[in-house]
Amino acid sequence: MTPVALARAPWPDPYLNVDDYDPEADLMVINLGPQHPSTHGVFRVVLYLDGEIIIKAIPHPGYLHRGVEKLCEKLTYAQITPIVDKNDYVAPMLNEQAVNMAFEKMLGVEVPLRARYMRTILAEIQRVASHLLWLGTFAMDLGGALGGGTSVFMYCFRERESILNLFEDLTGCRFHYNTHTVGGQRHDIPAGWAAKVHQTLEAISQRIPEYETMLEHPIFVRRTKGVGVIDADLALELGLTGPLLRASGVDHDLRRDAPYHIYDQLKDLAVAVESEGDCMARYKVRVKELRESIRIARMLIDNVPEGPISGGRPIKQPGQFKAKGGQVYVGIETPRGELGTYLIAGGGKMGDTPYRLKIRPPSLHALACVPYVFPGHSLSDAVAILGSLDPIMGEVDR
Amino acid sequence: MTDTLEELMLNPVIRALFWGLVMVTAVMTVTAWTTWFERKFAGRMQSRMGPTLVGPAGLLQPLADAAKLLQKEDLIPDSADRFLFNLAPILTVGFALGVAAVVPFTPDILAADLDVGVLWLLALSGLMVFPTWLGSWASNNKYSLISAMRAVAQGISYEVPMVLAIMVPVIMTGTLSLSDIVADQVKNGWLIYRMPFTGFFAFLVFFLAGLAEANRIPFDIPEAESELVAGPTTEYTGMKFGLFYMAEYIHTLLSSAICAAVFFGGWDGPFAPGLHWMLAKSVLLFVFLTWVRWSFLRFRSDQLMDICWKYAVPATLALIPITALYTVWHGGAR
Amino acid sequence: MSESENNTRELAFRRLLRAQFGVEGEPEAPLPDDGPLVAREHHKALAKALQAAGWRLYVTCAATHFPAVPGKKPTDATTPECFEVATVLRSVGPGTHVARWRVKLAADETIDSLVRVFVGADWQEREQFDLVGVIFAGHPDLRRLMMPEDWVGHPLRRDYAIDTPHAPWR
Amino acid sequence: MAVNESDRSFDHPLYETLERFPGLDLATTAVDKVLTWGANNSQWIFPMATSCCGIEFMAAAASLVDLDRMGSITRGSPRQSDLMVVAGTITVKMAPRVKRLWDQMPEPKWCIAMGSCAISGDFYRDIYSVIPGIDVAIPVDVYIPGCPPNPEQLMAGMLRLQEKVNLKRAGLWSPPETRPETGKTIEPAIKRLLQAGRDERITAAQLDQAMSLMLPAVDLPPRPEPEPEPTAEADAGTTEAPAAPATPDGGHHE
Repeated sequence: MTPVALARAPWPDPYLNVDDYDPEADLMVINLGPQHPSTHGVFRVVLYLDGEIIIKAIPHPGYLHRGVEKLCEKLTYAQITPIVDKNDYVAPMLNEQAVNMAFEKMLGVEVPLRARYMRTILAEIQRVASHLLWLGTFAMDLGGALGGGTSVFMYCFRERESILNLFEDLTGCRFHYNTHTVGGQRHDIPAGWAAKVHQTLEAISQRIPEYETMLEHPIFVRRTKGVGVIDADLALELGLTGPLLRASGVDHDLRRDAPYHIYDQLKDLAVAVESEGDCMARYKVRVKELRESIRIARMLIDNVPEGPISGGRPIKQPGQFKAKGGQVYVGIETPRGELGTYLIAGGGKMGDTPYRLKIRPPSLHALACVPYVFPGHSLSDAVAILGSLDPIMGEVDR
Repeated sequence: MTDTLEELMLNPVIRALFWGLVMVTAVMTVTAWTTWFERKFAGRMQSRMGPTLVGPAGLLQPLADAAKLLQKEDLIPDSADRFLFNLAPILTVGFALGVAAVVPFTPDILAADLDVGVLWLLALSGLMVFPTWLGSWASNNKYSLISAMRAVAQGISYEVPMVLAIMVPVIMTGTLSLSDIVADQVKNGWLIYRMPFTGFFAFLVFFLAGLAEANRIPFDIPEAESELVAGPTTEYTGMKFGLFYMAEYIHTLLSSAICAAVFFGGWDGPFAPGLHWMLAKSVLLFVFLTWVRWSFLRFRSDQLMDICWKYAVPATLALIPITALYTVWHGGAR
Repeated sequence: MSESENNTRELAFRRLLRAQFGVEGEPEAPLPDDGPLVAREHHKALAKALQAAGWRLYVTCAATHFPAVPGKKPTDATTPECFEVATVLRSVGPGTHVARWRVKLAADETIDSLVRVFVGADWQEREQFDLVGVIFAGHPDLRRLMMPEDWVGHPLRRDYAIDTPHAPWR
Repeated sequence: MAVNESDRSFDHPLYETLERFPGLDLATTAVDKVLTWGANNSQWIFPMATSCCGIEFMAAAASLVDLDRMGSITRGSPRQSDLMVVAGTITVKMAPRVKRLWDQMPEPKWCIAMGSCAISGDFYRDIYSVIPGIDVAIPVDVYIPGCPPNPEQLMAGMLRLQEKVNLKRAGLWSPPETRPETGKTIEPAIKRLLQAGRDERITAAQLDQAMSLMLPAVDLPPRPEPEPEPTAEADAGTTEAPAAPATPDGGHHE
């Protein structure tokens, strides 16, 4: 570990009193959201503009607060999986894995090897789908709904559809899969699925260079290079994880550093790190991860061992699992960073539902950096930065 | 009967009126189907279909859009300036169509053969920013206001390289009349490849400025949807929005027509009538514009200014003396 | 290598807790599975010490409400209402280690805010204040994060009915 | 709370003009046909995409299904939209904004509730912060079930909407469907919730709401005679300008 520099960098003050800013300045207050083409859902930022330069940003999340944590307190361990699907609706597989891993740790259920392989493969394919969606929407933020951005968006969605087809083959659902259970998987790999995975991922990996060609021209570079720089200290303090943290130059990936599933067997897992911390670096990290995830998924799909797919008894009734009580924290690496589950289980009579389930969404921390990063940028840059943070509001507000 | 018609057509007023009407109708009609074309083209680029269900191959889509826009409720925000709010869409289409008056399609099909056609053209495209600003400001919407500021900055800035760029053909041909510029090209070769090749660079700058004036990607900063919702037209409903929409397309179409006339020899070409050549060239340029639009991202407003003042203006400033010296050296404009 | 690093960190965490922050037990004995209980006064100092010692990534905090439980027999004393705030930090890089601890609060007690140590605590603490109603003393901007500003009550308290109506919308 | 759909009819001033001049009223039918055809085939969408269904809406607008085939494009401004697709859960915090955006859309306008969250709240129905279906706030024309519905289903829903528009314009409009499960509103979707100490007030409030939702079904009033409808001016008066938020918490949309 590098020595810790606790001296605070001169970050913009998020609690700036706008009256003290400049008495001469004619400030304009503008309201981005909650329903705006570029807020990726329902998110509201109040911007104080001096000309077109933002001097203060006040984010207001919570327009999609659906009380998932409260709902989970009322449901048994076996019933929660489909609920958390809807949190990070771009990567539902990872949500299911996060809560189920916490439950397994709490309940002491062992996951068989085949299920762990399947989870790794599903996680990686889901990461590809999620990053593709991000790439498309990011291009749309930069390029407008009536322009080149839309073209990239359409291409990305075309590829994403093929991944959704893969998942549909496996689970029967296009979107919210409900395929993980406590102790393993619900659906086994169908015959011929591996070949389809190879075919789909091969097609995608051939098209990634096309997107790069389409995006990496001078306009894109000028719009992203040096825009929205987050330095490593700020990123760590803010709790940024995943691609955002790695784009700021911190080599940290839970898949490698705190291996779960079968990631400990992947000795050659390459972690994409960039040092600039700007939108360009975040783009590069994600594109590298796209390639790496395709590689891992294709490597693993041929080596899935035979065996059972679920460790526990088959689930016959919702209240089947009884916890003894206790607290666990489990964090996994989703396309947006560390998705943590802090589970407080009740014992005895309250043993079949979580007493408190706190989900640690990576996007919440990503959005929390808005007051620190927006000031000093123009409105156009704000849209680009917001896009590069890849927030999913379902996850932020829960 | 024929004689009286011919006599009538000899009357300059009648003639101008007739061709003006034809031009307006033609441009409006073409514009309507230009939207269809653009949607189809974009669809094909993005591996989808574009309009298919309304009429054969979606050809009736523009009519459906028009019928829809006509029947929409006409909302005017309470805090808007009603008069200016209503005036802006009319002005914007008016100015855009005004440019059509001087576009020489053939030596005959020309609404007004002004001696100072180039000046008329520049004046009107300079005015184009005015209704945008008017409408945005009158809407009393902050997004519109920001887009108005951007539009004014962009429009006025790009007027400079546009004027300077079109000076190159003017110097080379020695006339301010658009039809004379084309006639000169018919005689001495198209400006795009004529020595000393300044025409080509002037074309690039003029084209760029045309893109910027028409608010097309990569320069559609005033109406950047991902930032400013719908830019100047955020508050406009129904046909008023339709007029803005139309004006943008008219402007784009006429920019490509003017480029075709000034740099690509207008109606000049073998085997086919002049009108065909002129239309073919315009359409090709328009396709190119569309292609650019659906493949590029958008600049930021300060970067846009950078391009204008740091590259386009110095470049054109250099082009003018080169062209002038060359022309004088070879005995003045031919 | 990462295993050993993890072990070193775990031992360092245990030693730190026992040496300075009053957690009972041998310096290097394992901590309880639920995470160590730390006194309220030590909360901020512990976070600072951990940050200096390499746990630089703020992960999360989770506040939990424990309502008053009446005794089994009428004569038994009622267990008073209380809160528990769990905080999770992480060290970065290979062999990352999770440091988590809990702080118990009585119903009327507040807990020190970590915003001045980790700016990432800002929204997490606002959220916990909003949903559970724990007050984080020293937070510069303790407003509701998820619910509308005029909302009454803290939804994630155990005694808050999940289907509370809210006119005129539900 | 439920919105009375008979308040929604809107006659374009064009018809008034046509009727005023003798002889021209003959053209009304033809004009009406053309306008109906236009309204049907150029539904510009305002995507109220809040959550998961929003992603499927994007998928519907993307290559595979391509809403543009039937002339539907998405617009960022409610002023230029004809169809609001409510895709996703609407919360108590968001509902006033949705209502406001709906009010800002010019007539004639339509609404599609896409996905079970927008229809009924789905399993978030009983949660303190989620409104049980968007039709407590705005009138819905077509419900598309699913969690989330496939893009193809959205396309099918848009075709259903075309049928409805045709019927409505032809005067064959039928009263709004009430939700089949309306009568069960007092019954929580999740049985376990019954175990908690249930407040009487909650039950009363939900019953109230259910009754108001059921009103059209229980006692269907005859369709009101066309009387002076709110015209453009009246609507413009009630609709506020969307922008120019005076304060940061002004609650404005864009």
